[in-house]
Amino acid sequence: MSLTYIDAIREAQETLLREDPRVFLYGQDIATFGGAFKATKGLAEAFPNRVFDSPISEDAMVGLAVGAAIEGMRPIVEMQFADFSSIAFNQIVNQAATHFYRTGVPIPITVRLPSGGTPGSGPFHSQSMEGIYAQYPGLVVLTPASVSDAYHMLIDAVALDDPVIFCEHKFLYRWLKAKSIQNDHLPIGQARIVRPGKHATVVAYSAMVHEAVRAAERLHEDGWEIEVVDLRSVKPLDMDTVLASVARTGRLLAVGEAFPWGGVTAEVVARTVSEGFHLLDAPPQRLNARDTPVPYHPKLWAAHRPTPESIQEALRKLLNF
Amino acid sequence: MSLTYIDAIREAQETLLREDPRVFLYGQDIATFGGAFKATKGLAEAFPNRVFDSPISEDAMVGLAVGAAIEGMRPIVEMQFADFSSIAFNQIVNQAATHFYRTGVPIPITVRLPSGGTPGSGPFHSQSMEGIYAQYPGLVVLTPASVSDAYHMLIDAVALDDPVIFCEHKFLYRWLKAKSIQNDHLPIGQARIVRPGKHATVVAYSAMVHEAVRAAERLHEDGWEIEVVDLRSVKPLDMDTVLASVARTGRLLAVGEAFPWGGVTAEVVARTVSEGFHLLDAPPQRLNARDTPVPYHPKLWAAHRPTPESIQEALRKLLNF
Amino acid sequence: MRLQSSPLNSYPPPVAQGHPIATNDDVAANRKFLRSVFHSMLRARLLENKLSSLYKAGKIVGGVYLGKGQEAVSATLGTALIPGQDFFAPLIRDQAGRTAFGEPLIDCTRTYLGSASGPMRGRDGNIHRGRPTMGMPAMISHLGAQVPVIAGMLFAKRLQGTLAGRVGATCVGDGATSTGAFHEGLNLAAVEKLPMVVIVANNQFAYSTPNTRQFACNDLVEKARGYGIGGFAVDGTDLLACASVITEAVRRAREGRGPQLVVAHLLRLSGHGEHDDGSYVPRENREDHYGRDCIDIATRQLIDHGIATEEEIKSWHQQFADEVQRAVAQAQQEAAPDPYHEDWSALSSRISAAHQSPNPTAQPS
Amino acid sequence: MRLQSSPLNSYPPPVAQGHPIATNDDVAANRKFLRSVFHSMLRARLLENKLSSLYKAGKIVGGVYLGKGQEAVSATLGTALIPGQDFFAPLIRDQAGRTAFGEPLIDCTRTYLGSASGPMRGRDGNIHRGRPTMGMPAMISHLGAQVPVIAGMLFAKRLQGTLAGRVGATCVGDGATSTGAFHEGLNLAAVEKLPMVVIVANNQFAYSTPNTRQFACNDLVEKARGYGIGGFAVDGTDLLACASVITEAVRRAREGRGPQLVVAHLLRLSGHGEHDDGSYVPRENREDHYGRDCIDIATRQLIDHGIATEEEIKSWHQQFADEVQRAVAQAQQEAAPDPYHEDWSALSSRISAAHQSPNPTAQPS
Ligand SMILES: Cc1ncc(C[n+]2csc(CCOP(=O)(O)OP(=O)(O)O)c2C)c(N)n1
Ligand SMILES: Cc1ncc(C[n+]2csc(CCOP(=O)(O)OP(=O)(O)O)c2C)c(N)n1
Ligand SMILES: [Mg+2]
Ligand SMILES: [Mg+2]
Repeated sequence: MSLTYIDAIREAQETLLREDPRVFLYGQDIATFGGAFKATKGLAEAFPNRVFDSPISEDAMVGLAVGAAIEGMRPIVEMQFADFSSIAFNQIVNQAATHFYRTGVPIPITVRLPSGGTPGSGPFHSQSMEGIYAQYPGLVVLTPASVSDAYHMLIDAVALDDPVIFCEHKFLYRWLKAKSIQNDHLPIGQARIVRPGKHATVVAYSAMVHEAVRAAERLHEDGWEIEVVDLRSVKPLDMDTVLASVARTGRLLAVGEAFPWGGVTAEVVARTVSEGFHLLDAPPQRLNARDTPVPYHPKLWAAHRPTPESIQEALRKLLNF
Repeated sequence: MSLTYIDAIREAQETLLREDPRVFLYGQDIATFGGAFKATKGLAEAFPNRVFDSPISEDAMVGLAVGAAIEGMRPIVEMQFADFSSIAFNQIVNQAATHFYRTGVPIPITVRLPSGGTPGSGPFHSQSMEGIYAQYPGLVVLTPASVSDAYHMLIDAVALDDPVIFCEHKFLYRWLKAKSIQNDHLPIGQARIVRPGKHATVVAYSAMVHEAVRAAERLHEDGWEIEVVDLRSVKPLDMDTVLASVARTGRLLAVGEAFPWGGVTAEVVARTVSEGFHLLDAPPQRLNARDTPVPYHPKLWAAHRPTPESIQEALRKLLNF
Repeated sequence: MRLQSSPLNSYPPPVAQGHPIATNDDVAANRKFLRSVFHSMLRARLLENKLSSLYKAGKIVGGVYLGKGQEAVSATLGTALIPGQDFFAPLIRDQAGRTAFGEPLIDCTRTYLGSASGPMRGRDGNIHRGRPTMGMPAMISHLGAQVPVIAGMLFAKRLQGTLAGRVGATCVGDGATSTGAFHEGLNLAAVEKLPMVVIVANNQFAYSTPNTRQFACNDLVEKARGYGIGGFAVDGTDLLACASVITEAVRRAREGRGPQLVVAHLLRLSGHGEHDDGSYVPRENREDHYGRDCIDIATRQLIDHGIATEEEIKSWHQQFADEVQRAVAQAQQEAAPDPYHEDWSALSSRISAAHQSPNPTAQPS
Repeated sequence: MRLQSSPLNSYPPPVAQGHPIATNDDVAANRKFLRSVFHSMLRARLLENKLSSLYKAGKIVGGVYLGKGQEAVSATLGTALIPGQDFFAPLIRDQAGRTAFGEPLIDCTRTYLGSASGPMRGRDGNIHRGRPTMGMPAMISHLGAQVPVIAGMLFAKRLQGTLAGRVGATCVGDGATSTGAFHEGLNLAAVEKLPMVVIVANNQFAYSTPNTRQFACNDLVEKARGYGIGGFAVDGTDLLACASVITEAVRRAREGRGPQLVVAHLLRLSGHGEHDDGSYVPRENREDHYGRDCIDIATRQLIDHGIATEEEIKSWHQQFADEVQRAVAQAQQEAAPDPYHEDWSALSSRISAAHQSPNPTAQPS
């Protein structure tokens, strides 16, 4: 039996509905239909009155979740695509994120964002918004890269008393498979070394972890040992793990699928040099998507985001510095 | 005769309305009332049918501007506070920003954001959103710090064929004065060295330029020469000027008033180390606001944002490295 | 008793003029209700007059926003709601409703004066206050944003099986009806058929912007049908009309008849904030029917209907002025928040530093 | 000639049943109009059938979204608009309206097939296409977002003094009426009294979500009065009804009577996209009045009213199928965009590298 990343997300929601009466799901087409990506397939039938189709009102969907959270519920809101959370932006960053600091009352909502590019999805069904939400105080921003993390981190997200932006990668949905969900898992806020190495560190998250691993595998053939760190959570950032890795390798490449200005890679590099300047043997580098909207055409798309090839190339430059 | 920063913004809009028939102003309370900050005082009377009060519909205000821009106009949209642009977020980042790349048709709109903190303004009338908008391809993000720049950069913003997010600092509105508007000015995309020095570089923008200059003045008493760079534009970023300065001083502190995760300071530091690692004699540092919503109480507020004291302290640490 | 009230319009279904305040005709019940509403109106007015003075004396940092002219509407709503059971999301001009719903005056003065002991502990100010765990969320500035929040609170109660008999209410201004948040929130509440009352206090201006630049329908109540919800229009300067119409709307929501929209007509009797003299409001508006002061009207109505005597009302003035004075004095002598002892965390969970499993430490103030 | 049409409802002001298509009774004029509408309906249907096959054969990357069932509504609107003068922001299911408004079929096939020669040059795909400088903006995915854009295009013309006689139109779905963007945009258009027509194609579902989970009013046209705009309801499966009502709405907008809302009732006769079998649509819906195919109805109407012969219609089928075939063949043989020659700048101005003054290099494709 094997399990995909989207299966894991579905399973997590099933577990949550079963075990926690405070949990309910709210989103477009998630009830009988089971969601645009089938992340809630069968849940409306299994849990009557816990899974609701919402009107096309992202702002109100999150507003409703905030209100329900105040009254003790643990809503999970599904955005049909991360890109549409732009409509819910105000409720997320100004209502949910500020609430605990202002009032002392935490808002335990989880907003699921089907994120990242897939071929042919184009500018409005491909965005990676983790670097936008992470700028706002009061939000936890998670970016699972494995099947087991997709499961456990969603369970942990709902257990958290704070609003969580849960960035799932659409490319991983059906592409990423595992035999089963592992029982042991890391707590939220801790990064994972997915591949040990000694010549350079690649810090990545979400789908880019897999592209980085592929690049590392190819470089391995040339004798390079690349350490790959999966951030798992982009806010909070586990700088301990990043710095420990850079201490071992002396070289850092931060890889992200989001737009190149600011974002996760800038934060990782800026904190690394500020806290671990002396550890570095070469200028730390970043690799991001290009500075244009995500293109529709698969050929353009493949050249827009980092790939094993471009990561490899960036690493070779870094190793030869 | 002296002129404030807000006067300069008003003058610029007057000049634009006079000289360019494509320009019109659209915003809440900006017609007869002259705007919440009086940035459009008298303009509705002077230019009939060019200055319009809008409904409280930020999303539609920007949508309207985009449509008008397609048809050859150069709208300036005033948000009553930068914080309310969260409602216009979708039209800004998904409609306006992507338009030229997608269709080849540029969208020459200028969105004015009264930004930054002032005492007693609290979480929703104090935000600095430049680091949010700068993440999106297709936007130009400007942050004038002087009276002359407020004038010239607004003129230049409207001349640009691309959408411009114009971040004006509310604290500077009436506090910052100049004898007159200088005739010579730098083009958009170029930073300015506002105070030369040799021991360390502070990169700042908007109101923080003035706090940095104050910190530099105090350190001067102890014999330190601090170079202060005013970015002027946070996207594009003038890395040439930043790197040239760091080449002279070997030390970098990036100061911003926005939240600490990501944002302008992260981008400046990350690009400096990536492009100019060898220039640095010490770990580059950042100073941002704290990672909470902007507090209402003036005492909390003063401890939330960087001040001459905290900048000085950060610089002393950097100088003593 | 059938109380006399000023003309009121209604939109389907019609509410008869002079409809009784409550479901029964018990004079005593109405008497108590009206006296209670009036108390909150007066407390709010006296408190706000004081806030205005404090602002002018430079004792308040940031803006001061008054509900002057909106007290009859706001206090009636607050009184019709049941504290500890119902939900109320007040907006800018709801001092009277807050008071009626049970918010102590000290919450207001502490928040305006930045006391560390207030509900917002200096982190937020002025009207941006509330006690979410007591059914009163703290507004964010973004207009319309509280509409879906109230819907969510009610939705939670439905899921918890404790919705029956509960109502959630919020007020918005004429300007706020132009927001996407208002629309999405109200539509969602209608779809979920939640027991919600949304009052639009149409005070004819949004800051300086007149109705003519805000909407194009004849009366905002005409929106109700398009949402498939109940709709009422009422003269917001007339206490008896408010008491009749707003309690009826609350009653219908409570009965399970879904969201109810009440559009109250009035005029803002202050500037937008105390920094604003409101000189853009034409004299005609100030001198017309809705320019009258609802407290004057209510005073007259109470006396005329024998619900209170002139003397009593005078004594209330004195009593409430004293209460206000005490609330100000106490807040003024309290400590400001201390940035060095401030917990600068925006998260209730402590996950960032120690890499531990979620370890919630939330404690409502 | 007074054409017979299926029952249609209207909302203030009423549109009589069987109202003539145009302002005059000229049979020839109606004849020409109806034939033209039907041409666009048929072209769109044949094109979309082909897109569906291409999708199933794996020749199209990404989604394919069809307007099957909405052709009468969309084509009538597109035909009632004047290319080069009016504005039209098509949405998901407006292939027929695009064609009627003058979009060449090749724009569609090039965009679906990712040709570098298409209007979007492979940067955007499928229905996300347009020619903004020719009065047809390219939709973004976010529902409702085109409403204020059309308003802005009209607003520009007013400022330029060339608004007279122009109309701007857009279509949205029943689901899109729940968005804040729809509300803010329509309200703003009403306040500015712009000559705008917004058609709501109520196809009873938004993806899988039925009307009952989307809104609570009886008919979406009941929203019109709340915006202070004209409102019409029409049977969207009935070409003659559409021709009568939609042209009337366009005429009123053009006459300066402000925005007009037309709610067309129909059923989506495909899945949400071609990846979706739409099996959640209950059989009753598919079998009821609105489940009928507007092209069948229109064919019958044209023949019955002597507007076209069976023969003619058959020949159109052949002619349009050929056109479609050519548009597909040409797009298929064209080059894809080349990432190495791609201009990866999202800005038209070249300011970043050279620190020069603004130097616009925009050129519409
Ligand atoms: C989304 C949003 N845009 C702008 C503002 C700024 N603002 C605060 S109050 C106000 C006017 C509100 O008018 P109305 O809703 O009629 O309420 P009133 O002040 O008249 O009670 C405005 C524009 C805001 N708070 N929120
Ligand atoms: C703001 C927003 N939220 C979600 C979506 C995803 N989405 C695309 S089409 C669709 C359903 C649209 O339904 P409707 O408006 O009725 O149009 P129809 O597809 O029925 O023609 C949804 C939910 C979107 N495009 N925009
Ligand atoms: Mg108002
Ligand atoms: Mg639909």
